[in-house]
Parts: sequence; structure tokens; C-alpha cells
Amino acid sequence: MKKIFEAPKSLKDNLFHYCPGCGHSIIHRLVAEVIDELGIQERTIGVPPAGCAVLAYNYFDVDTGEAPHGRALAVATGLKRVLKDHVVFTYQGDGDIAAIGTAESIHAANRGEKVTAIFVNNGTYGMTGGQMAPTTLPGMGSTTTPGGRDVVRDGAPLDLTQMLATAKGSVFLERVSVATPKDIRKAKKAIKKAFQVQLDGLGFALVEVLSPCPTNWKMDPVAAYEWTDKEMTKIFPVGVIKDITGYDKD
Amino acid sequence: MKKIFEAPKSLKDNLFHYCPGCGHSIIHRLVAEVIDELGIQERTIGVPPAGCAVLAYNYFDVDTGEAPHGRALAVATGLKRVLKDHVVFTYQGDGDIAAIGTAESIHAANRGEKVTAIFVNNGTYGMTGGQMAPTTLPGMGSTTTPGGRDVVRDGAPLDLTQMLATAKGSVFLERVSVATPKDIRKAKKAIKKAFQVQLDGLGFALVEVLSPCPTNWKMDPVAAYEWTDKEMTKIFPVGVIKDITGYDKD
Amino acid sequence: MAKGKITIDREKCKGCELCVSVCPKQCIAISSGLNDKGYYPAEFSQGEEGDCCTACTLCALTCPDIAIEVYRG
Amino acid sequence: MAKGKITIDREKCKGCELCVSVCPKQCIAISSGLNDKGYYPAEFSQGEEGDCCTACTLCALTCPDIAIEVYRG
Amino acid sequence: MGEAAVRAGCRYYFGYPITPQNEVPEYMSGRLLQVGGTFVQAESELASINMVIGAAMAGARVMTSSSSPGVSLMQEGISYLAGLELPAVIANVVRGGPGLGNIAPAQSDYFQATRGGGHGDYRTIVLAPASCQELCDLTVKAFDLADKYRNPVMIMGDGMMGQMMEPVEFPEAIDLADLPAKDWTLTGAKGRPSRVILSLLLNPKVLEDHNFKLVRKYDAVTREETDWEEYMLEDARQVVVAYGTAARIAKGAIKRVREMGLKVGLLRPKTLWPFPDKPLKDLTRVVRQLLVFEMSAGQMVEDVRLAVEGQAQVHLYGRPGGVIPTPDEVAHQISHYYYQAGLMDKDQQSGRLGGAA
Amino acid sequence: MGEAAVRAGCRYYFGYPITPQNEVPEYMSGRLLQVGGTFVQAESELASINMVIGAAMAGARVMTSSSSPGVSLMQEGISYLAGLELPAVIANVVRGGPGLGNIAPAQSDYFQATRGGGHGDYRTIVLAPASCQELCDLTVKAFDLADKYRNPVMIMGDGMMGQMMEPVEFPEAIDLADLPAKDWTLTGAKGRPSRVILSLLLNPKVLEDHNFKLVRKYDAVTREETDWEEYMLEDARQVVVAYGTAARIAKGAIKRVREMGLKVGLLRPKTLWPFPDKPLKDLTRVVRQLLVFEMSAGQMVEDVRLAVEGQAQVHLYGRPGGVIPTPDEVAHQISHYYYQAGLMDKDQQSGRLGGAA
Amino acid sequence: MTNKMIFAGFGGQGVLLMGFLTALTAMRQGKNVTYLPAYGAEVRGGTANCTVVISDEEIASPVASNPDFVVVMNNPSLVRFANMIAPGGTLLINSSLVHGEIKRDDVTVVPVPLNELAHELGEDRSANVIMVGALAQATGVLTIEALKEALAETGLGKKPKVLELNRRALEVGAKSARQALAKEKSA
Amino acid sequence: MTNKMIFAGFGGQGVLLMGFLTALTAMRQGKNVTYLPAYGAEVRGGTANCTVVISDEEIASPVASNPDFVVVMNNPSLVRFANMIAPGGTLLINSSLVHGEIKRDDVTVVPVPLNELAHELGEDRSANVIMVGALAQATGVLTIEALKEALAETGLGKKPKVLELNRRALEVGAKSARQALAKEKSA
Ligand SMILES: Cc1ncc(C[n+]2csc(CCOP(=O)(O)OP(=O)(O)O)c2C)c(N)n1
Ligand SMILES: Cc1ncc(C[n+]2csc(CCOP(=O)(O)OP(=O)(O)O)c2C)c(N)n1
Ligand code: SF4
Ligand code: SF4
Ligand code: SF4
Ligand code: SF4
Repeated sequence: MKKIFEAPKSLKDNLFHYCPGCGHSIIHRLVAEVIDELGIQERTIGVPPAGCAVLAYNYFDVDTGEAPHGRALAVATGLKRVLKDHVVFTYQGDGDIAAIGTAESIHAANRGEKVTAIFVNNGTYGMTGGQMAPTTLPGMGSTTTPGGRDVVRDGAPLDLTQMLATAKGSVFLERVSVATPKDIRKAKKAIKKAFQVQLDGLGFALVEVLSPCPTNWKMDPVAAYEWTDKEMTKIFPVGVIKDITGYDKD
Repeated sequence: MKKIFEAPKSLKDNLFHYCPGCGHSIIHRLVAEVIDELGIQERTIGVPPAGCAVLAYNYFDVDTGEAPHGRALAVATGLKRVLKDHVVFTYQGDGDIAAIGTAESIHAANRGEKVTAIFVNNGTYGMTGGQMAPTTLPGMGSTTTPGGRDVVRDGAPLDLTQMLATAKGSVFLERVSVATPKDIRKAKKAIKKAFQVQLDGLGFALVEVLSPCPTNWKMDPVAAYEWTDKEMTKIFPVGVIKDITGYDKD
Repeated sequence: MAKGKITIDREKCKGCELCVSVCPKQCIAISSGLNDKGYYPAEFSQGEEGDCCTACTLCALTCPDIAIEVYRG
Repeated sequence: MAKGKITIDREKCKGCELCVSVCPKQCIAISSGLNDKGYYPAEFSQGEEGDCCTACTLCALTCPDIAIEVYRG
Repeated sequence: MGEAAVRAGCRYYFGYPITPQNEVPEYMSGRLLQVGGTFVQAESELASINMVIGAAMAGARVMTSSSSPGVSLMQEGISYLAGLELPAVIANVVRGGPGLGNIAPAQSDYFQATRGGGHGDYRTIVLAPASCQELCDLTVKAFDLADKYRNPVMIMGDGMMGQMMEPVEFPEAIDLADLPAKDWTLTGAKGRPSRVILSLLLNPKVLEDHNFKLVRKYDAVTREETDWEEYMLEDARQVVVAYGTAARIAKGAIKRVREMGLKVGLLRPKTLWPFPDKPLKDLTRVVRQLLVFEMSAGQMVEDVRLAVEGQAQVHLYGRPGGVIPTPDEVAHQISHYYYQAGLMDKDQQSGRLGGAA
Repeated sequence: MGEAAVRAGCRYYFGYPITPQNEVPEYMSGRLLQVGGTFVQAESELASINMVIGAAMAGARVMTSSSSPGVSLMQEGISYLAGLELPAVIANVVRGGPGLGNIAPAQSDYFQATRGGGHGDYRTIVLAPASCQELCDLTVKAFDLADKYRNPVMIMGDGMMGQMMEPVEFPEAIDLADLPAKDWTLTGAKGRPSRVILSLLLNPKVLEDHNFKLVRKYDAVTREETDWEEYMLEDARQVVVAYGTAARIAKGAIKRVREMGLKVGLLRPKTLWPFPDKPLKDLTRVVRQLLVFEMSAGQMVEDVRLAVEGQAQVHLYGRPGGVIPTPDEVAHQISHYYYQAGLMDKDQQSGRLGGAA
Repeated sequence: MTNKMIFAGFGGQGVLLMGFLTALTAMRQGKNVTYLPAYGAEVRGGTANCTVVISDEEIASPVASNPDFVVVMNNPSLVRFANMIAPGGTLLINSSLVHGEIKRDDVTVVPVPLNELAHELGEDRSANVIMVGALAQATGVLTIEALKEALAETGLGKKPKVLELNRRALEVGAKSARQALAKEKSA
Repeated sequence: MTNKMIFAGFGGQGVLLMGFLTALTAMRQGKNVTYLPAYGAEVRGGTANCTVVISDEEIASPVASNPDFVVVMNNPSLVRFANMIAPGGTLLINSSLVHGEIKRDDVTVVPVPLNELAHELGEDRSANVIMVGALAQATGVLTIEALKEALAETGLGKKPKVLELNRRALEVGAKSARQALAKEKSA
């Protein structure tokens, strides 16, 4: 029998430290598969965030450099400006990219930095134990919103990707999910395109991935994936948000 | 003869330190007139920025508290959360609100802070001597963009107000200009509405005012006002950008 | 008789000429002498007929330095 | 004969049950014993007919811990 | 700490999550709701500290808390707080650094706290509790000092203290109405001229005067508020200087070496700034050997050296990176220097100590 | 400074405008274009320093510049640079503080620079030029030191130096190809295992080892790179300690008092960290009186006190807030302490000094 | 008298709650107590543990490098903590899950078949409470009565039914430990 | 020999350029020079000024609290700087604009009717260059020739026509100062 599914080469053979059912590790795999398929492992540099993915360098078998919380896209800017022919991507959680890193994200996109951002939206601060994230859904529980997020008291979820669409330098923005196998396939396509945009030097590309965090959502994994599919997509509908790449539709 | 035009009460009788023809002083006057008309001088607190308007407390005859560069809306949040029945406004330049203060601006709007922001867009860093601002127009000169702003090299102008429109907590956003007497009248209306929104507790309100900086544009004032009217409005068209106040159209 | 008149505070004026440019009746001109701050301030005149100003307030609305007060009557 | 088969790495598996939930043929179940990390890992069986798996890869696609490899042939 | 703050009249908390201090915002988010206060999870530490500036301007008792990297981000804001003379309480639950470091208990932000990591000549009052009870008491005191001197006050703890559970007696909740009125706050210019709170003083002479005024204030704080604990100093030949968690461990170590007959005591600064220079200097009249024990590569040791002006040997036992030495390890250091200096020879019954080295 | 940086091989500048150092970014925006380098006006100082982190990871010679409040915002990033062991040059053109302060020349960020305003145990090498020529030379040196030690280097100037025009001889531009290769940069894992640059060291023991490694590096820097200027020290009875602009003024003052026959010299630290402890301590064998003159409320004076360990009187003449005293004012202070201590009695021809007080 | 104890196991086994209940009870009994959970990034997928120190005097350090009691809920924890126990100390193990060899003869080993006992009780999740009961028995510092009262202050006793269950769990644990200790002595 | 000079006037009068040209020329003549413009927020609408120190030795301080030469281009500057001049120093004033009384008899006053002279030259904006010519004459430190050469390095001499004009302006200034000084002496 022929092996038709195995771990990508661009991942090291380490066990993930993520919780059972965490979306992060699926997204790691997708990014690594894309790196493999594009054949860019040897010239890719990753910038992991502070967040549950802070140890991403234990998994991605590419050069990686740590960024302070929220500053991944500024660090990536510095890297890419020096290494113009390399591929630079950031991997950031919602708190990282859309709260403390808001300014860095928006201005990197606006300058049209030729980097790829993977934005993992799990609606919570996973690493620090489930505080409210900018993307926490209305009514959703968190350790800093007694009774669940109250839009009047705590503000409404922030749609960073939508905001980035108004930035002139952003070229490709898509929101995807890993809730179902179908979503996972689409997510990979989007990620591949976001890397292709960089290879073609078009500008800033970002893929937002809706990603379950069973631990902080206090759900079992299967329920968390269902909830991602049913509830999260209501506030954060998946689909292309901006595409001025001019690539043929596929 | 009856005096039909004089300085508003909410301005102190100090000579403006602004350059000849600077739009800041017009905007100061408009804000003061609105404060007078709404009768809120005694319960208004202003937050001036770092920028040419850093000395705004020399002019506004209301309580004022200085904010670090870019942080006016965070300071205003602190003030307003304590002084719920007071009126808190920030007065910020484009560098202040849309570069270093991007995160604070976006999140204050997203939380729906019940404050009013006056955003003076003069396309330059006036106070520091004419460096590129996030809002500098393509091709426009600045001391940090040799040959003028080059969109590919320096990024394109950022439209913060448009971005804020995607934030759920923003209720009223309008872009106005002070290039002509007609614009000035409209600007005042918009500013008044933005204060009314706060008085009615609806959420975040912001008025972006296109404002000439003859000094750093290296134009004489009359030319600067014309340029504001003709050129700036091409990239930053005036008009209501978001209005969910439900007020009757007037 | 004149419908309106304006006063220009010589020492507040910075000579930006905006009032000159917006006055529909051309009743404002820049004076030839400097003020204490070193600017050539604007000057108002009712013109040859003595009734130039219509109290339209456009100049005052525009003046960044609130140097202009307008009277009607 | 079976069209496909999968292997599940017992020690990589964290027992999240996602593979169980997506397998259209129900060829995967959670085992009753703990692995060294303290999880109840998933187990594959070809079912009573011995040809449960169609090598659709849905389980592997979903498995967050890349514990599953799929074979076809 | 959260509860103590609420009892001290704190009704406003602005903060951003960071381990190891998440318990504070999590507690405050619920507790402030109950007492009609306001909790805002800011978008960053930068935003938090600036919200604190705003609330302080409005006259509120307000606090934020964070841990090392987050506190670094607040340095501009803290400099403003000091320059604007605003009262506020900032808790730093110090973790291992530099950079991302780790989340283990550390004391390596001592310089940042006591020297001012922000720009300009200013000081923050820095309190260093060593038990949950003291954390509670000093939290209350922090708010009082902040108001009294119109100055930011920092509480330096570490993850250990943040994670520990010890029995605590809470103080009576104060009545906000009992606090002295503030005559400098921004509350709207009703019936009085408008006010301005600023730190922009373009004229150097004016800014210098402001700075000298601050210096006088800091002198007053130094005179009035310096605080420390003395432990077994009466007959000590060697004195350990340590604060916070390190001081607890040092106490345990001292108990051990005392059992061995070594005459060792502890001086524990409770205020890191102002630092207890004088008691240390006074000590040097009889004590010739000091051992500074801190969970850093050596920061407080500078203050100790400054205090004793060469009048005593100052040794350092510094453990950076979040390592928490055991009382035994510290006892080992104590006895090492004790014997090295031949201090036991000076002890009367040196016989008792035989073989203890 | 800009030109010197370019000649030192700096091709990347990331910065944000702030007075009084706007000349640097303005110059770099044009100059780097000519040499095929990259200038990015970042959206803030926070972004700047993090772009610097990225460029340094990629192996470039990179710099940023700012002034006091902006440098406060960089403290987290600087702590990361130190923790990640990345070479980078940061220029601080110090202005009056705290808070917004003013834009006049000041020296009140000394603590921030030398003690590390960020979190954790780390040190930045701090260079303090006193003339335009030295600014140029030390800028080149800054890049070399940064690379040599893989550590951030700070150049501390003030608005005075930033605004001054003095004749300068520029060094030869170095050839980037001549620089030693760096074997730790992120350049893609081609033909080698993938690399990671990180400061997250969750295991306290590992982080402690990292910290101790840093300490050893800092010790090496202290041994090798401490630098200072001596001026008229041979026969001095009083020594002024001052750096940067203050040192220039002090020199003028010393010339004046020398004319009056007072035997006064100057020790000028060129590296603020590592601080020239040893020469100062050595001086105390013959000199009993030191006058620290700094344009702050008193920060370097601590380092002087630490250096001399009580072996000399240390007086402070501190002028914060951007006030620039004249040489005459400093001369007045010098002579005040000189006479107060009766030093002129020890001078042989005291007759010459009659009435000069 | 000072007692230092470490509780260790998988994240999901309620390890921190065991320590918390123990500490709380000691506090209510008027002791000086410190409770120090170890947590953070490393916890994801790893083991969880916490340290409790109970003393009549002020406690110098909440860290226990040589604990008097170690509660081990899974195999990896056995490897990590068994060697740290002070000579003469006690090791309580969840004998349903932990099968590793214990190579020390200077400690008392108390095996408690938690999963079986919990199953008998009718609630698998009460395993941790059973263990606390066993620990109380082994240490002699905590009374079962005090533990029962403290239950209500934790999440373990909010609902009457759960409270009742957990009270029984404490007794089951104490009894099991009593038997094990008796056996150990006679062996 | 050390010469300290302050240039002061309105922002628009090219005050900083005067100082810059002076400093640059002195530098090219091999002197130690410091040039210190005062600028910042306060400039908006206020006066602009800069300080130049020219010396044969290392310069202690680029600040001049008692300048030897003061160039005053407008009235507010006269008020601010006239009293600072060192006894025996020289005050150069733009006599077209500055009319205030000068209350000191220990300084030499050199009035230069800049606006008229510039008007005669055919370029109102050359007033500042004329003044530099006058200053060179008054100080004796700078030669007109060296100034002429330095012009090309500043914005004042990029185009040949402008360069020629400014060269003449320097001479006009020098001449005017010569005349004024002669008058002062004879008075
Ligand atoms: C300056 C700073 N502030 C706060 C933190 C603490 N911190 C680490 S990760 C994180 C947020 C994690 O949430 P998110 O970015 O959504 O990623 P997730 O863990 O959910 O994947 C925070 C607040 C930090 N490391 N540095
Ligand atoms: C932290 C910090 N960085 C930089 C500055 C310097 N600074 C003051 S105002 C300003 C920008 C001014 O531009 P803008 O906000 O557009 O206002 P304008 O002066 O044009 O009205 C800058 C960069 C500062 N004061 N603080
Ligand atoms: S906390 Fe959430 S995001 Fe983090 S590893 Fe666990 S499941 Fe994933
Ligand atoms: S620099 Fe521009 S914005 Fe500033 S005061 Fe002058 S004209 Fe106005
Ligand atoms: S608009 Fe005002 S300031 Fe400008 S010239 Fe007219 S009166 Fe003067
Ligand atoms: S999806 Fe993977 S980790 Fe989850 S139960 Fe199945 S094999 Fe195990």
C-alpha cells in the first residue's frame, strides 16, 4: 500500500505541546505543507508570536526569530527589508495581531510589506489562560468578562482583517477555518496563495484562520469544532475579504 | 452696529502660536464655538496631543490634561470612565492618532468609548518639521521622503477614519475640511454633532478635519487652502463616513 | 449707508491673506507696514463708495487668528 | 480487500476524538487504555468486514497531532 | 492584592493579561463590577498605563498590574505620571528576563523600578512585600502614598507571591468619602478657572524648577517613608540584605545557620526606593560583612554598596533567570563567607561549631 | 552621525520623528537611498525598535535614533535585543524630562541607559561623545562593538550635539565585505540545520545560565572597552567628572579656574557603561574631592560614589530640565568647593589667589 | 512542625484542586500555609503540579526541594518527583495508573487505587478528593472533618449532592490509606 | 581668540541661514566652530535665533550667554538680546525694521538698512546675506572671499545667477558696515 498522507518535511518530528484538539497544530501542518509544496523551506524565515504558538520554532523546520508580543509584523518588516529574496511569514494569535499589535499590523499592511501573516483567531488569549480577546464573541465566556462578553461593557469583537482591507498595501486577505475537513482544504489553499503573493512580490497577504481552543472555551474538542463552524462564522464569516492579486480564480 | 462675529467664550484671550494661515486655529475656534453653544464649558475636559496643538491648553478655556504622543484616546478613556457625566474630547494630529496612536484610536472606537475625537489631518508632522505623516499624499514632499512620497517605497496614505468605520463602537464619523468658508460651516456642524453623540451617550464619535499647514507644505496660505480643497479631497473625500446615530438628517 | 463693517486686530493678524482671498467685495488688503510680531497685517476699508462690507462674515469665518470681528446694522 | 488503511501513532495521539467524529465509515474508536502521556488514544480497526477504510484521508486531515498516516492500494 | 486595592478605595483597574499576574485582572473584572467600579481590559500595557493617567487626572484611585515585559512598555507612561505628578499604583509581578524570558519568579527589574526605566529625572516609590499579608497591607499603603505625594507607586512582587496562598487579614474597607479632597483634578471648570495638567515645560528654567520641586518631594519621601524589617540583628556579625521572596528564603537560611551557631541577621528593605541607606550605614559600625541575596544578577547590591560607602565587605549571591534557591543553598553561601572572613573565630564558643563547615 | 553610520556599513535605518534628532532620519532618508540601503519611517518608536530586531536577526548593521520619550517606548525592545544577543545601535538625543518635558539638551536619561530601563538583567554599552568629531568616531565604534559583543549599543547625545556644526573628518567608508561573517543570523536554512533566535527560556536553570553567560560577556566588555579622557589631572587637587556636553562646559570652566591658580582637572567618561570605576578609584589616592557635574538632578553621581567607595568627597552640581549652565557657573561651583575644603591652603603660592574667591 | 507536600499528575486530574483543598483546610485549621501551583506554557500537554507547605511558624520558602509528602497521580510524575522525597517521607501513589518501580527504601509508599475506588463511589472524577482523604490520613495534620467543611469553599461542594459525594470520597481515601499504612507497617 | 555671535529675528528672515553661512565659512577657514540653532515648538510665531562660536581652540560651550556680536533683525530680538552683549561687543541691527532705543554705551552699534539695500540690489530676500557681509566686516574674522566661496555649499549659491547676486550682497553689506563703523568712530 502506498502512503498517501504523512507529516510534511518542513515540520520537525516533535510532539506538539498544544492541548488535545487545538487548532494551532492543524494550522502548523498546513503552513508546513505549503512550504514543502512551494519548495521554499531553505529560504523561509518564520516569526512566531507570544501566545500559545510561542514555541512554534520547535515545530517549523525553518529559521525562526522570536518577536515580542504583538510586534511580529515589525520584526518581519526588518527581516524582509534585509532579505528581499527570502520568504518571511508571521504566525500570530488574535491578541498578538489585533490587540497589542494593532498598529504594527495595520501599518505593515499599509506599507505593503511583502510578507505573509498567518492570523490564528481562536477568540481567546490561550496562552495566558482564557482572558477576553479582541475577537471573543458576544456572550462568550472568558476569565475577564464575568457573565460573558457584554458588548456594551466590553466592546464588540474587532474584525481586523476587514480593517486591513482598507489599507492600500494589502493585496490578499482571506478568512478560513479549520472546523471541518473541507475547511481545512480551503485553508491550505488560502495559505498557499498568501505565500505565492509574497513570492510574486505583490504586497501584504494575510490569512485569518478560525481555530478552536477547546481548553479555554471549556468544550470538548468535537464540540469546539462544531462551535467554530456554527457560531464563530456568524461573526467572522469565512471567505475572501480582499483580493487584488489578479490571479485567475481557481 | 451689532457685533455678529466674535471670539467664542471657551477660548482664552491668548494669541495663537500657530503659523500664519494654519488650520489648527480655525478648528480650535470651531470646537470652542460648539462648546459654547452646547453650554458644556464647565464640564468639558480636553486632551491635547503631542503635535503642533500641544499648547492647546493655552487656548481652550476648559480643563485639559496632556497625553503622551498618540495616547490621547487612552487617556480620554481613563478620564471618561471616571467622569461619566462629563464631556471628554481629544484633539489630535494625523501622526498622533493614525501612526503612533493607531492601536489606541482603533480600540477606543471599537469599545465605543463615549468620547469625541477631533482628528486634524494636515498630511504632515507639523511640530517636528514636516516629516511624512500616515496621511501624506502620494508625490507630496516631506523631509523624510526624498522626491516626495513614493507609494511603492513609502506606502500609501492611510485612511484611519474609514478603518474606524469597521469598528463596531463607532457611531458617527465624518470628514470635513476648513478650506473654504462653506467647508468651515460644515465642519462646525459635524463637530457639534460629534459632541451631541457623546452627550447622548451613543458611543464613539470622530470628526476628521482636513487642515492646511502652509509652513510644511511650503505654500503660501491661500495656495495651501486651495490645495486642501482641490488635492487633499481627492484622496480624502469629505462627507459622512459612518452615521448610526439615528438623528434626523439635517 | 454701509450694511456692515469689520475690525481687524492689527496685532493678532499674521498677514496670511486668507481674508483677502475670501472677501467677495474685496474690502480687505494687506497693509504695507509691519506689526510688532513682524507680519504685514490685513486692513479693512469700506472702499470708494464707503459701503463695501455686507457683513457676510466670510472673512471672520476664515481668519485663523480670530483677528476679525464683524458688525452689522 | 480493503481500499485503504490508517495507522495511528498511539503516543502522538491526544485522544481528542476528532478523527472519530469525521470518519465517514466509523472505523476509528477511542481505546480504553491510557498512553504514556495520560491520554486515551484513538484506535483504528477495519471493522467486521475487514475493509472499513476507504483512504478518504479525512481523519488525517483533521488530526491536530499528525498521529495518523493513510495508506491506499 | 485585588481585594486590598478595592478596600483601599480603588475603583478603576486598567490592565492587559500577562503571566504570572493574570489573577489580578481576572479578580478585578468581577470584583469591581460588584462595587460599581470599572474594569477595562486594555488593548496593551501602553494603553493601560495611559488609561491610568486619564483616571488619575480625574482624581480616582486607580491601578494597573503587569509583569516585566509589560512594565517595560509602560515606561513612557510612568515617566509622564511622575512628571504630571499623578497618583497611581502599578504592580509588577516580576518574571525572568531579559526579553521574553520565562514566567518564573525573579527580581531582575529592580533597576527599572528604582532608577526609573523611563526618561528624565524622576522616582517611583517602590514597595516590596514579602508575604501575602504584607502584599495586602502594602497595597493599601501604596494608594495612600500615591495620593499623599502625588506620585506613582510601584509594588514589586514576583510570581511566587502572586501564586501563593497564605492566610490574610483584610483591612477595613475605607469610605471613599473619607479621603482628603484633591484640589488639582480635572473635573470641569465649574465655579473655578480652568485647570491644566501638563509636563510640557518648554522653558528650561521652568522645567528645572519643576525638577527641583520633584527632588524636594523625593527628599521628603526619603525622610518619611523609608521602611525596612530587622531580623536577628542584635548580635549579628554578618547581615544578609534581601527583599521579597528572597528575604523569606534568607530567613529560612538564617534559622538554619543560627542553629549552627553563626551570628547572622537580616535587613529586609520594605521600600526599595527610598532605600534604607541609613540603617545599613549604621550597621557597619559593628558589622563588617554583608551578603546581598537577590534573585537577579546583582542589582540591589549597588544600593547596598552606595549605602555602606566602603565601610563593610559586600558580597553578592545573585540568582537570575527565575531560579529560586533553597534556604539550604543560601545557608551555604552565608556560612561560606562567614568562615572565609574568619568570623567564627570571633565567636566565643567556637568549639560548638566544629565540623559544621 | 548619519554619515558616520553609513560609512560604518549601516544600510538600514528605522525611526520615528522626534525633536531634537530629526536631522538623523531626514539625512538617512536621502543618504541610504543613494547607497542602496533602506530607510523606513516607522509608525512609532515601538515599531522602529522591533524592525531593528528583525534587521539585526538578518545580520544587517542597523540603527535607530530617537529622543527621551521615544527611547522609553523602546525599552521592551532593547531588553529583547539584549536577551536575543542582537547587535544594533540606538542613538538617544536626550531632552528635558520627565514626561513631555522640553526639547532642550539634557542628560537625565543616564539611569535608563546605564541601568537598563527595560526588564531583566542586561546591559547596553553606552557611548557618550563630547564633540561632533567624537560623535562621528564613536558612531563607527558603536557598530563595531555591537557586532563584536552581539549587544545593543547606545549613543547618548543631547540636543546640543545634535544641533552643533563643528568641523569633522569622516572615516573611510568600510567595505561591507570586509566585516567578519556572522554565523548566527537568520538567512534561511540552506545547507545547514534551521536556526532559531529566542529569548524564551522556560526552564529557570537554562535562563540562569543564559544570564550568567551575559554576565561574563559584560565582564569582558568592562575589561576591554571602558574608555575615558583625562584632562589636566597631573597636579589636580579637585577633579570634575562630567560627560558629553557637560564635559565641554566643564573644560571651559577648568581653564578659567586654572587661570586663577586652582588645580582642577577633569575625568570624562566616554563609556558610561562600562563606567570608568578604576581610574576614578585610583585617583582617590591623591585626590580627595570630586565634583560631578551633570545636566540632570544627579544620576551619574551614583556611579562616581560607587567607584570611589567613600575614599573621596563627592559633590554634585546637577542642572536638570534642559538648563545649560555656562562655564562661569561651573567655575563658580568648582571654586566654591575648592575653597570650602581649604584646598588652596595646600597650594604652594596661595598668595597668587588672593581675592579670587 | 513543617510539612511540605507536592501534588503531581496530568493537567486534567484535578491536581491543583487537591493542593488548593489541602492548603485551604490547613489555613482554616489556623496553620501558616503556602500554596504554589506550577503553571504556564509548559503545562500544555505536560504534567501539572503544585506545592503546599503547612507549618506552625512563618514559612521561609513555598518551594519544596525535599518534600515530606509526594502525591503522584501518573507515571511521568513518579519519575520526576520520587527521588526528591525527604528520607523518611511518604509517597502516595494512584496505584490504578502508576506502575513504575519505586527504588527507594527510605520512604513510606501508600498506594491508593483511585480509579477503582472512584468508580465504586459512582463518580470517576472524585479520584482527586479520595487522594486528599488518603493524604490527610497519612500526614495526620489535617482532620477529615476540617476537610469536609472546607469542601464547600471550593468548586467541590457547591451543590449538595456533589458535596455529599466528596465527603464520602474523603472517607474512602482515608480508609484506603489506613489499610495501606497498616500493611506497610506489618510488611 | 574666541568670537561668540548670536543671530536673531523672525522665522522668515533667513536667520538660521545667516548663522550657518558664517559657521561654514569659519570652518573652511580652519577655525573651530560651533553652530547652534534654537528651534522647536516655541518657534511658531515667535523669534528664531542661532548662536555661532568661532575659535582657535576647542570650544567649551556652544552657548553664548555673553556674545561678542549680536545680529538683530527685528524689534523683539532687540529687546531680548541687546542686554546680553559682552561689554565692548558689537550690535548689528537691521535699521530698516529695528527702531527701539539702545540703552547701552559700552557696545558698538552698526546699523545696516537691510531692506533698502536689498531693494536696491533687486532682491528683497538677500537681506540676510547683506547682513553677513556686514558682520564679516565688523568682526574681521571672516574674509569676504571665503564667504563667497562658501556660498556655493549652501542653498544661497546653487544657481549661478543667485550666486552672483549673493556675492554682491556680501560686498554691499561689508561696505555698509565700513561706513557705519567709520561714522561710529568719528562720533
Ligand atoms: C508585552 C507583553 N504583554 C503580555 C504578554 C503576555 N501574553 C503572552 S501571549 C498573550 C496573548 C495570547 O493570546 P493570542 O495572541 O490570542 O494567542 P493564543 O495564545 O490564543 O494562541 C499575552 C497577553 C507578553 N508576553 N508580553
Ligand atoms: C513618543 C514620542 N515620539 C515622538 C514625539 C515627537 N512628536 C511630537 S508631535 C509629533 C507628530 C506631529 O504630527 P501630527 O500628529 O500630525 O500633528 P501636527 O503637528 O501636524 O499638528 C511627533 C512625532 C513625541 N513627542 N513623543
Ligand atoms: S490553550 Fe487553546 S490555543 Fe492554546 S494550546 Fe490549548 S487549545 Fe490551543
Ligand atoms: S507647522 Fe503647520 S500645523 Fe503646525 S502651526 Fe505651522 S502651519 Fe500649523
Ligand atoms: S485672515 Fe486673519 S490673520 Fe489672515 S490676513 Fe486676514 S485678518 Fe490677518
Ligand atoms: S484526531 Fe489525532 S489526536 Fe485526535 S484522537 Fe484522532 S488520532 Fe488522536
